Amino acid sequence: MVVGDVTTGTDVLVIGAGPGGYVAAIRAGQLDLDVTLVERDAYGGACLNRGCIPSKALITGSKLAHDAGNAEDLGIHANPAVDLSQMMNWKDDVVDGLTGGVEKLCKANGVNLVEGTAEFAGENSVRVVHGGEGQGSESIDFEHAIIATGSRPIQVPGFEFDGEHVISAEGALDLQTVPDELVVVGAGYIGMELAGVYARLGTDVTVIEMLDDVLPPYEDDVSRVVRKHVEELGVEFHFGYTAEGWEQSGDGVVVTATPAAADGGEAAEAEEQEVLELPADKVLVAVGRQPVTDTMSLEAAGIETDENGFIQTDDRARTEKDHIFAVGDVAGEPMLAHKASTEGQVAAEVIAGEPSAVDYQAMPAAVFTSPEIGTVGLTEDEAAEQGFEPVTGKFPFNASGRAMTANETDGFVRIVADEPSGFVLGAQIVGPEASELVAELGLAIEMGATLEDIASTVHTHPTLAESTMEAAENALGHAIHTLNR
Amino acid sequence: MVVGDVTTGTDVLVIGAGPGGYVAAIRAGQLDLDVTLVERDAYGGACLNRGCIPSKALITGSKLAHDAGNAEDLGIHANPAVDLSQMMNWKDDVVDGLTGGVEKLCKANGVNLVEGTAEFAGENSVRVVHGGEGQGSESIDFEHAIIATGSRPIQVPGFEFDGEHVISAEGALDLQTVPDELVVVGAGYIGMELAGVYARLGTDVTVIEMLDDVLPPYEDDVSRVVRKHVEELGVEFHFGYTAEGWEQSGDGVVVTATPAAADGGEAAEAEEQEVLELPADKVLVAVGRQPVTDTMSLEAAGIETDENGFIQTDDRARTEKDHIFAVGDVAGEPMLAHKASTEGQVAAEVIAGEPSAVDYQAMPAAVFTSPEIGTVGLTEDEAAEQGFEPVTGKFPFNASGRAMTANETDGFVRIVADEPSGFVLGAQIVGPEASELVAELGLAIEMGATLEDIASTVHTHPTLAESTMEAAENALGHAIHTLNR
Amino acid sequence: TEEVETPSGRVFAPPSARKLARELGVDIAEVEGTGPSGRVTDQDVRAHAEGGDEAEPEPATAE
Ligand SMILES: Cc1cc2nc3c(=O)[nH]c(=O)nc-3n(C[C@H](O)[C@H](O)[C@H](O)COP(=O)(O)OP(=O)(O)OC[C@H]3O[C@@H](n4cnc5c(N)ncnc54)[C@H](O)[C@@H]3O)c2cc1C
Ligand SMILES: Cc1cc2nc3c(=O)[nH]c(=O)nc-3n(C[C@H](O)[C@H](O)[C@H](O)COP(=O)(O)OP(=O)(O)OC[C@H]3O[C@@H](n4cnc5c(N)ncnc54)[C@H](O)[C@@H]3O)c2cc1C
Repeated sequence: MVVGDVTTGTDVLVIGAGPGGYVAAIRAGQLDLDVTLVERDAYGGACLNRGCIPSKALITGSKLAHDAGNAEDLGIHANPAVDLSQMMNWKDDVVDGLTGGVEKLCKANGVNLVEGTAEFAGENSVRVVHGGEGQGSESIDFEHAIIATGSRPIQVPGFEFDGEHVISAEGALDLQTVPDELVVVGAGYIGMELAGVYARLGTDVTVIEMLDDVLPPYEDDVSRVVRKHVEELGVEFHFGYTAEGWEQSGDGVVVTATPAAADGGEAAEAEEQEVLELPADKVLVAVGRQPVTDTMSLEAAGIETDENGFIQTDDRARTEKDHIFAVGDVAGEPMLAHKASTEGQVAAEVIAGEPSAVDYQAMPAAVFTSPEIGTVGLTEDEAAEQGFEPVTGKFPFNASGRAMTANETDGFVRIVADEPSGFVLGAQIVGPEASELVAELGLAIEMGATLEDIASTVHTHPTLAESTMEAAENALGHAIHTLNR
Repeated sequence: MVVGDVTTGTDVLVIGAGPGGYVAAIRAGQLDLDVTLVERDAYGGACLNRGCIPSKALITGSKLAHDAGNAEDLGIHANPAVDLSQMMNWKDDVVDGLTGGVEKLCKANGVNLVEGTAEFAGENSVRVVHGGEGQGSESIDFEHAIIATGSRPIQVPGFEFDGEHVISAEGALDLQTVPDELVVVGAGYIGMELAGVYARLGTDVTVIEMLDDVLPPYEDDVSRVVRKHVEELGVEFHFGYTAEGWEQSGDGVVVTATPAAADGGEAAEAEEQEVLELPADKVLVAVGRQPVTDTMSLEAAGIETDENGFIQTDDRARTEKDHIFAVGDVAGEPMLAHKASTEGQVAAEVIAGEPSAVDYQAMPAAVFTSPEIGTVGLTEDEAAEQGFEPVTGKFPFNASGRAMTANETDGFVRIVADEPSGFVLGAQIVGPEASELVAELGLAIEMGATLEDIASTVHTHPTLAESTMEAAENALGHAIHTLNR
Repeated sequence: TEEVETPSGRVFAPPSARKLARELGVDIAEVEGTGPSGRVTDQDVRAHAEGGDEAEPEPATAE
């Protein structure tokens, strides 16, 4: 059936159904706005289909297999065999369950769903181009638009993704057999999470990183804990090296890496200054993500991107055009799903006339390595830079009864507070369930809680969360289960 | 060497080195009080030696073995063999590490450690009776005393613990081989945690419970989730039955159980009204714990116990004698380690002249079944009884992306709040990491946070803690990932 | 600020404010809260202790 050109109208047009867009659309529906959500690919965006969710599923699976195979100390003798394609099927089921759920929730909240690519045709209309042949095209006039087109992986010159030899995270989340050898370019959080997955499944993983450490945004004592673990899994690192190119060799590849420019610093000195030739089955490139602004004829809406390619927004998630909003990865750092959802909610609420704003005190972040990292708010240095008089309190998990019984004792909880007022400003956690533990500290920061408040809150024994209380007590100089400095 | 009678003096005498006593002693030391801690058995008390810690270690071990052996869905094929005595060695190492740590922390904080049984000789002195022969005895005069003598398991008539056929939790935490069959008397939290441990290790477990459900203190929809799981592990329940007696049979036992009195209610009707004869290797009796008040000649201090055998205290942890304090299990329900430690800190601080009081708004509790339970504050019914206008919000873990990727989707987070004010009053969580998740809600309750505060706090994606935020949003009528009632 | 009656005399105040009240010898149940939904803050406790509680001035107590 050939459908001719149709024009419809909507109050709120949302472009992109990732955690920014679908949350905006659902909230708009809840607020009784007439809302249309256009998605060109898959409901749930990068996060549900090729990001947060599939990666966490494989982390669970690979960890269970690895832990069970390495628990002789605990009296557990097992030699688990992993059928990776079966694990991928399970992962796919999880993804399908969630993306199907997103579609249902959208419909239940009255969101009109349109499949296709939305391209601005002017400041108040888009054309939706359908992928399929002969489906005609559709024009939608809108009062308000929310751009939530997300991000895609950065391509390194010479390493175009071919899904075969050179893969992105998306490819790595869909391998059907465990590679013998894998080269990973980039030691950021995505690279480290996936290096961990395959190392636990038995792959020989080699990581090439231009800088001199893993997880550059984190403080040294945090990233060190993760690096130690990943190294213990047998992952080999080459810091201060740039991936230069690759060649096919048999079924696999050989990746060439050269010492990075002088600013590789320490690392460049420490390592032998030679060109590396690294053979592998595949090379995974995970050097970062860039905003997607080239799919929707942005210029037709009269919106420009900033020097980093992001769409700039104010604290109401508004672009330079008052009626057009942008949320999520396309609207700037940090490129995190919950940041996208938060902004999505704000955009919908502002359109509905509510007094909402993006005014969180602290944006938490997690890395699902083993052990995990969870951070929120300010580091000690950042607090000092902002003019606070920071005091910190720390509690190591090797003094935690719960961590010992969970057989995961590496890492610590650190709380950063302002000494004169006692207000909690930030926390850095590395260790078991760090991603969950950080929630209490996020609430503490938002509530304006003091160290005293956390220290006086009864925490269940035996839990990892007691470590948070102990860190607060340590900052106050009277921790029970650790010596106070 | 024979030591004669010696009399020494101390500011603060602490009797019992469990989580109540050792924490009181450490805090007293930190406050520069001259403090002496007397322990007759092992540092760390019931909790570290035969309670919280060893049980959680075995829960970790048995869960890892069981999960790895039941993960074909995830593509993991393993048939783990468990060497229980090796697992017990690991558990013992964990316990030794922690009890050794307690001893060190006491010393580092200037606490004088005395081994022996402290018996009051008057209102201001104790005699310490040493276990060993020819060690003489010691008298200690004190200004203040803190009684922290804890609790012991209740013995059921006809089921005297013999460590061989009839065992307590302590015995169950030290078996060297996995029993083929185990009868558990009592479906409280200790019985359920241990039934789970052995069921996961392959034991056929049968539970006899007088009442008509598991985990009586919990709401039905909470305990139901746990019961379903335990039943799926193959545990068989006989509700409305009383354990009557046992006989030896070969190396094992046969336990007789008879229908409980009419007030067994429903359960008594539902089950066949017959006498049960249950064969097993051993019978574990876990019907509750009772305060220890018979080891220290309490009457010599002029202190009486209440009708339940507890020592009554006020909100400063003071007994009827102003200079004598009581903390922990011996001072009343809830008999929980963190309640003991909280009271221990208060007692020490009050003695030091600080304005401390036992004034928490909410005492969290956790059950480490699979899935876990974590609760804090009021249930909906309790809130209504106290005159609030409760509103609840719920989020099921089967709608949580993190729970799905962790392959643990049973259970929910429920938040109870006061509708007019929005203040969070309580939470009931059953599901993965419930014991940890409850920490954020404990802080919320102490801080006087509202539903809006929790809903507006950015929670990391993908985490289980997002479910807390969604439950708050559900109570407010605008959850994103679940339909609002 | 809107006043909310809380049943069973329960006071909604963070632990730090409750502790401050004990330190200053203030019965926190008598302090009027100015925080959200009537939550009692540190400042409310201090104001009450100094008799500066505007809504309900306290007679200065002899030291
Ligand atoms: C491997 C990996 C792991 C990750 N793990 C985490 C994690 O644990 N936690 C976390 O917070 N974040 C994680 N992230 C980041 C997270 O995925 C993103 O921050 C998040 O997806 C951003 O959401 P978004 O809605 O802005 O964009 P996206 O999720 O990228 O969605 C954008 C959507 O817009 C659609 N689209 C684009 N252009 C158009 C158009 N013109 N018309 C119609 N549709 C269009 C796309 O098809 C896409 O579906 C991870 C990312 C990766 C790659
Ligand atoms: C199997 C099991 C699992 C449990 N799990 C949990 C859990 O997960 N979380 C939780 O919060 N609680 C748990 N509990 C309960 C917890 O162990 C107790 O609440 C806690 O130990 C109470 O601490 P306490 O200091 O009051 O007493 P105890 O820990 O009982 O310590 C009392 C100490 O006093 C000593 N003593 C007694 N009389 C004298 C005397 N006259 N002179 C000198 N010393 C004396 C004893 O030897 C003992 O060491 C569990 C209990 C059991 C049995």
